[in-house]
Amino acid sequence: MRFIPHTEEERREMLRVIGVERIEDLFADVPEAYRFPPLNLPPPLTELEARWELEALAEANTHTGQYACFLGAGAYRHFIPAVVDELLRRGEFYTAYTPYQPEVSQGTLQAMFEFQSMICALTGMEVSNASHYDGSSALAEAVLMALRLTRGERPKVLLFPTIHPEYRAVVRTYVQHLDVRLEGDTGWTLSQLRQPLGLLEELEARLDAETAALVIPYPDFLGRVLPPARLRETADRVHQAGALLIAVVNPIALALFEPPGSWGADIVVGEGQPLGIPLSFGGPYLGIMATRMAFVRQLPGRIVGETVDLEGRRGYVLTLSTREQHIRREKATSNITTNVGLMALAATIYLSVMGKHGLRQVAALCYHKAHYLAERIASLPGYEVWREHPFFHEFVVRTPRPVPEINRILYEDYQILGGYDLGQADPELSGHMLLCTTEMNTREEIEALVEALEEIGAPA
Amino acid sequence: MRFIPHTEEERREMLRVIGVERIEDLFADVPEAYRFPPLNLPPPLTELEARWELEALAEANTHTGQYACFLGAGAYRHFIPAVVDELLRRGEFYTAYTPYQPEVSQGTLQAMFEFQSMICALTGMEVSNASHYDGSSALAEAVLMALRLTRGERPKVLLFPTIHPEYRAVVRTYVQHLDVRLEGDTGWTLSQLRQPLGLLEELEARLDAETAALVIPYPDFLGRVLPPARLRETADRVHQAGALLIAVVNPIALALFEPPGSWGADIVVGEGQPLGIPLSFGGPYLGIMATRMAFVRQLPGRIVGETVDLEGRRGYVLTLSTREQHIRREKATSNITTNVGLMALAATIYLSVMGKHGLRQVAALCYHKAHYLAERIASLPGYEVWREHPFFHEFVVRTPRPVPEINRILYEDYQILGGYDLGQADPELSGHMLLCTTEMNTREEIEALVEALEEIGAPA
Amino acid sequence: MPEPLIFEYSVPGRRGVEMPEPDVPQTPFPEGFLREDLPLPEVSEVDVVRHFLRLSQMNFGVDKGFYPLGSCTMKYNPKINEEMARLPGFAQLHPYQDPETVQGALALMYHLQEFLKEIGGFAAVSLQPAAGAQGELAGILMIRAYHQDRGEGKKRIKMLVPDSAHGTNPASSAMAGLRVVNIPSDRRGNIDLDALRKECDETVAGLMVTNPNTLGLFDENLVEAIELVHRCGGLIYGDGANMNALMGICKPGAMGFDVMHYNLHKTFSTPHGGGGPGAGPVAANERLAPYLPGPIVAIDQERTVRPDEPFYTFVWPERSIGRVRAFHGHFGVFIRAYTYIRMYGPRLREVSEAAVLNANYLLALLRDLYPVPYDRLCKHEFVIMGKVSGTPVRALDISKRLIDYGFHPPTNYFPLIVPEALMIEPTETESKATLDAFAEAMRRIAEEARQDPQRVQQAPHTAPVRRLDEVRAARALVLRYIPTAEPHPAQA
Amino acid sequence: MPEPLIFEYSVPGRRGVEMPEPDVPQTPFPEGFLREDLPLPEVSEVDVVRHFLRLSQMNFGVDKGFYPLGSCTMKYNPKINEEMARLPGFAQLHPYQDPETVQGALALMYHLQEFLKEIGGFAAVSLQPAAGAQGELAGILMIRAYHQDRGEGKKRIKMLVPDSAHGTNPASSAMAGLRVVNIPSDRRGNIDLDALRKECDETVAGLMVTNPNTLGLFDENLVEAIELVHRCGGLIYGDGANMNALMGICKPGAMGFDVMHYNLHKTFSTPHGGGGPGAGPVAANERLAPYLPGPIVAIDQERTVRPDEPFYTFVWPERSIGRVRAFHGHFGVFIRAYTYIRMYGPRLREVSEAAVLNANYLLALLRDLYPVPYDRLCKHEFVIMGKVSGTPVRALDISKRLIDYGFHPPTNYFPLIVPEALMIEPTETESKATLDAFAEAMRRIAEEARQDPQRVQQAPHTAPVRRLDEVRAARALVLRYIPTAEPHPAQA
Ligand SMILES: Cc1ncc(COP(=O)(O)O)c(C=O)c1O
Ligand SMILES: Cc1ncc(COP(=O)(O)O)c(C=O)c1O
Repeated sequence: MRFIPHTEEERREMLRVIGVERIEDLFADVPEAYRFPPLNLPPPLTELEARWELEALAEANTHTGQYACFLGAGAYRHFIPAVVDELLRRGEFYTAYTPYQPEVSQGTLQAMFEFQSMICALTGMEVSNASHYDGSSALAEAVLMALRLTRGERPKVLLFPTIHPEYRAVVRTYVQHLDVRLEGDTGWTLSQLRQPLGLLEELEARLDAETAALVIPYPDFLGRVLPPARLRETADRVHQAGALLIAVVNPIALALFEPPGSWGADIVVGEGQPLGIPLSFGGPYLGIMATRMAFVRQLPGRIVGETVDLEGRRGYVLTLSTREQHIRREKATSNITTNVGLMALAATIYLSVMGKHGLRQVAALCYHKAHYLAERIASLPGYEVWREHPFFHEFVVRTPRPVPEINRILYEDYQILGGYDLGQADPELSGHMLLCTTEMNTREEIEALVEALEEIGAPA
Repeated sequence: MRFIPHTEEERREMLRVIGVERIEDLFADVPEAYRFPPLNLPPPLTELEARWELEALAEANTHTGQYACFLGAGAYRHFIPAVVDELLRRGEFYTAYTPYQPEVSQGTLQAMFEFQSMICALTGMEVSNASHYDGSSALAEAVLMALRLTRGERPKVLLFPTIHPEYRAVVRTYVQHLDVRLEGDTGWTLSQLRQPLGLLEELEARLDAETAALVIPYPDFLGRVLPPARLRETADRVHQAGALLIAVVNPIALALFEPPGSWGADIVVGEGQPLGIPLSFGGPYLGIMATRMAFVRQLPGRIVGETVDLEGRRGYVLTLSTREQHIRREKATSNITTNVGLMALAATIYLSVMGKHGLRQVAALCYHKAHYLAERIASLPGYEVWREHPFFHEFVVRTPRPVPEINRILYEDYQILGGYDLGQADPELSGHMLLCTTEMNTREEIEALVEALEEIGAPA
Repeated sequence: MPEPLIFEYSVPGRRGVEMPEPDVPQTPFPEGFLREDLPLPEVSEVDVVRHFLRLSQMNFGVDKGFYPLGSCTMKYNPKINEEMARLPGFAQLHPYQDPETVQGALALMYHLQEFLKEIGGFAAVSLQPAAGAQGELAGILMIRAYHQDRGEGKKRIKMLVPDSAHGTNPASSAMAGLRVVNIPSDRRGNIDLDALRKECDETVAGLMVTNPNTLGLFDENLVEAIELVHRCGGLIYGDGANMNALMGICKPGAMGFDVMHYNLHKTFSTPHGGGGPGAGPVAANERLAPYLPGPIVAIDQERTVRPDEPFYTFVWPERSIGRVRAFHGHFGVFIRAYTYIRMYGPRLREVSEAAVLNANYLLALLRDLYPVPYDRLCKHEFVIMGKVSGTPVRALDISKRLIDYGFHPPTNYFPLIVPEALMIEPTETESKATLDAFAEAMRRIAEEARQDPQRVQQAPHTAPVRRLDEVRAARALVLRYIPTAEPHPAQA
Repeated sequence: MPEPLIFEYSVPGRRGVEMPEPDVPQTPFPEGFLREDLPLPEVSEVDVVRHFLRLSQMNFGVDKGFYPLGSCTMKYNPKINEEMARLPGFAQLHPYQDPETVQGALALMYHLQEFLKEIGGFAAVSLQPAAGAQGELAGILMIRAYHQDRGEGKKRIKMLVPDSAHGTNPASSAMAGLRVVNIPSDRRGNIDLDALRKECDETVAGLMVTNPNTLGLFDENLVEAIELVHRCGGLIYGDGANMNALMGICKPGAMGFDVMHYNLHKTFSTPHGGGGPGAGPVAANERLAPYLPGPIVAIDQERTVRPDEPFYTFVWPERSIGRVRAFHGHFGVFIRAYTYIRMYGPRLREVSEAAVLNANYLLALLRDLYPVPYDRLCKHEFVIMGKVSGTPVRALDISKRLIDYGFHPPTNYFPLIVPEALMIEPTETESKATLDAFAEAMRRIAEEARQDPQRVQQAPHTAPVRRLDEVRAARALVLRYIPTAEPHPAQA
């Protein structure tokens, strides 16, 4: 077979050296009743045939390069400079594993050190790990971390209701058998959901001696950005209550808005996918996780530190591994080992080449396009846009017809992938659509969407 | 600008060090009347905008991955294993230049040595250069080489009439101001063209003391392979006449058929594109050029040789450079310097990973599919297939309607890119189509073509 | 030459990629929201290319050479996988597109689920978990949910974990709120049945089994151990990290495993990415299938018009433990694993056969050079002791010295039950010539240990850096770049 | 460790890529036609990946570091170019498709022709030539055809070539059947007008001018030289290899050049590919435009329906010299050059400005360290002498020593008129920090030459190999792999 190099002759020679006769003899220790079951799989393909099959599967999809796309909701279509993939494709990077042997892993290690540095720069925090699986699991781990940091004495965690619904679901999954209460994220009315500052007050009112943490999205799932000055007050209140403030961020938004580090967050998590990682139907993405230096020993995941070698040259190693499962086993800060290193590398390359200026341009383009689209839709009869609160690149639209209906028509008649149906996330929000624009949406596409919505919304 | 790293401040400092005030001062030596003309070019694009524009241009084409393609005629659609491009994309390879400094070019040099070795293996020759531009210019250079090898005393070169018409045109271009007569390739009737052995006899009959070389295609432009045993006789006659035998080959065919080295060719040239190089609308391709060791000093182009370094380790260098323009100037064997190194590297990787077995499989698939298609078309009313002479993966079909008409219908109604219109090459052949299949043509495509031809050929 | 940090190339005002000017009217930013500085590097594209190219050259991957890292299955990653994952029809799909627009992607996920079911002998598979460890967590949560549904949730709080287990096993158990009980290994490297028996009571949630275990041995007590645990009401979690030994050899599902995760980045050739991403699909038998994390892909019979063109959609297992991540798992990894499985089909058995052949062959070559703590037929990997008697040389030294011979070191100091462990997993993609060369290097290192131990102890000598001071790193805790007062941009 | 040849990995029967079985009935092969053996390597995919990855690491490219190879314009190659050239809508086009099916490709070629016309100030462009040297041959054939049309073909057989010219200039002239007459340079590095005047007679076919010349100098006698030659009925061939100095600075076409080639792989950032492919489009003024090699792309007015959607097609220049290659030129290279030009537009002038700025800056830094034979304002490159007085160190030694400092050596021993020439072309994509570091290395080498000349003379010390024995190579003439009797497969 293709990726097995042995010839028949070599196989014979190897068996001879081992001292057995047939390859089957190597499996004598497998209980006979179970040995060599048939594998009912489709017959093998050559590379060419596999390519044909995979190309056919890929072509059975409509992708966002073909149709204008206004979906966001946690996964964003951004421009990825060609240089990112060119470098990611270097075999020395992508066919290595966890850099346990630093002498032959300085490439990965230094890049991860740079990644940590950039995440600190973006978030305004002091220390970052070298990635977690994705934004949602990073949040779950941040909650567990907050529980540990409050010594397990505070079983309550307050979740802002407009955190990504799937993130909240993941947190629930992680803590389902622990002695933890997740509160604050459900049971709100439409008009309450429309007033994030009101929600903030409500949640602050629930802070107490039982509370381990308050989790704030920035921007929230509906695109809105809470005022940093107001969040500074929140941080004070959280800290006065002896709890921790966790922020869930979109890293592109942080190119514009005051970073959580400067308004008092203790742990910052987020989805790093917008930083040079393709949509890829939802994964692999990049969990971001940063905190204060004081909390570093409770941070889960790999951390790279600077040191020197025998000859005094600067070098990098995995450090603080006594937090980790391979050393501490059941007492580790987390079970994570394989992370998403290559995605972190992608983000590092992306942030390097975009730089301070380019990233700001991207964020500003996202912002301007979304606001232009919001303004245009606001002028359409039958549509209402939530514009009273500052937003980044997503916003809510109340639609004159059911969202799935609108999306179907957009798809079939206009070649447009419409917005996210908020009714899926919360029945209170049904009849509302979440629209997103990035630098990838041209004005032409925006005008086409507006025109389509106008036509679809017009009374028959 | 994007690829110019200087900041304004750095520019000022550099000008200061140089001792001029403004950048314009660096161009004081340009006559003022001509200095700083306007450049009327479209405004600059960012990478994202350039991508959009280029994607739109690419989409304005119908490519061979979309429509079944039966075009060959010197450029062939073959399977390229993914590993080829993965390795070609390594910056150390493709952003280097001619390996003048062997100590930092062992990668290129060793790969070229391997390329030469593989070309020798395929052709059965003793020495190969490290590539020429393409098959046609390699042929032109081979003709010049033959003229030199016969000390300029023989002004006549015999070209077999069914050499690729564009190759013959290129030879004409190259020798137009030299004292050379190209003969034998024109003026034949349809029925003569249909009998390659007859043509061979005719050409042999013209061998004389004036003749520097006879050029034989293998396979010929119409897909036919002359019998190696017969060619051995030709070689004898050519050599007896004191001339040289030049072969123009398709390297994939050489995986099956007896190589020119064993039937007596003196110089072998050919188009290496089928060896892992994409169609790319005609270029860059790969000129192959091999000969006997005795003629190496007249071989144009780069040649890599094995040697050792100061410490006795094996290494590779450019050798015999006294043949080349940078040393010998007007007395060089050729003016070539930049060649198509990266394409030669592609072929080397391709031949490595296909290996002896894989390349034979490819050649056999080409052969079987072409013969199946030929047989099927032969059974269609109104079509006639040239099958009396052995062919490789191309063959001639006389069509019941004009070829351009058939091709237009195939394209518009059947999503098929039909065969090459031989009337373009020679009016004698008008009403004939050259069809090609490779391993990329599935049986389904073949049946679809047959069905379409049947429908198109049916009397209205 | 050490490579500067990308920050050290930065020059204020230098630009990398630039973006187009806005093509829509601009909206003022809200006041009081904006950040002041954004301390990212300011470098050009060529700086970035050279920097990361040079960094890559300081790395060792499977593509560079033999990487016998035990427990990690560092097999060759076919290049076709990389191309397929980059097809725009896959890479440019938004996770929230309507199922109708992503039938190709859903079909791929559905079939991958089916393949994994068949390979492991299970009833259902969820592709959701991001890695093996998350698969473990999911599986353990499933076990807990199962007990809970039977009213035993509060009672069954003990997870039995063999002492040879990977660290993720106890860590995952603890994250799920269970108490970990260590089960020692017997002298043949199997689960000690007596010790196990003692712990088998009504508080047992389950037993985590790695088979072949981390010693590379097929557990000879497996059938009995499973029966013991099942009899006391516990369930069996299978750590499928070592499935590369078992494809077509035996099916854990058939042997009584209730739930198991796969590591697509090991067994199914998806690249390890310098630490990830992987994927840790979790498979379950009939009993646990309803608890799988969601969503999973199924055929929507209602929307299926023709039976040969099923309509695929996401569904939720009846009693699912919930989501373990947003969206639908590491789709990019699934593409690679799917491609790989399609290229082998039933001949995956040959993969496992060759993996086991290679391990036994290499073990045979090394047996006389280094102590072998559990010397019997191994499966896809084996463990030796990195000692040369009468010399001060340790496993770590041997590992580092192997670097000078052009090899990646094996896993060292794991499993914990073998002192000076060197855990060697050659995988099936390595040739006899490579194994011979590795054995020869090991022979020479043993010789060097006797003749010139310092040479081994101070290795590597040819790597981009010498041994690094890990203690200093943990003490100094320099974990990010902090700009110096006087920037001095580096050359590219 | 030296890397074995790929042949040395071969094991009889080992397979790399396999192909599908035939899906059509098989036809017997003709008897007596088949070859017996096919001595290609038999290796696996992983062998191939490791082999070429390791080879690549033994190479130095622009992506690795500074590559100031004079006359070659080793500027950074933007990565977007590579992606665009691989779009299936380009890479999978057959050259003989009907123009209707390839309008995007033809539009790209048409606009590239237009861009090149505008940049050089010419009336028409043919993209056909495969490289600069082939562009030269084409241009010279055009000059010859022009004279022939005037009945002077037999008479005008002399090509005047400055002694500073690149070797391709005389070689191309000779290939076109012309007699080469060398024109010396004057003391300021310009064409010696007196010498030129002496040769200007009715046998002159033309003068080949490289401007800036290979000394990196703008020829101060250019206007006069052109006039002299034109007056005697000769034409001016421009070697456009050095256009990186002139974009938006001056247009050769306007200054009287009749025909000129471009090197897309230099000026327009298409990668050099380890030796090629490049592309050498040839441009002509009104007089020579009818002679351009064909085909070229034009707008077919008849088939154009809407003026904003022209129909592009291939046409033949009226009195074309013919084809210089099969098909239509190096299309893959055109895509890259087109992308590059579109990203700069009229700001290409900034490219030339920065290229000249960098060269003059580096010259200023080196001026006091090494002798400068023609010390005046340079353009995009300059030539120094690789000597350190009172030491045995030569240009070659300095070149090799630069390798140890992480730089690619400059061009050495060219142009021939400067003894111990080091020809340095930094290009515009290099930063000040890089130039500073290079100058510093040159300073240290000069110092080493004085203090420890052997260290310089035996350099490089850190490259994959030491200096190689070129004499031995030319004597032994081992030009291909010849299998040894006893194969012993290498490890991957
Ligand atoms: C035996 C074993 N179990 C579990 C894991 C955890 O898998 P992952 O790294 O994918 O989280 C590993 C991985 O290293 C392992 O070797
Ligand atoms: C001045 C000059 N002219 C002509 C050429 C020939 O161009 P090419 O190498 O593209 O054939 C070169 C290339 O090196 C050159 O430097």
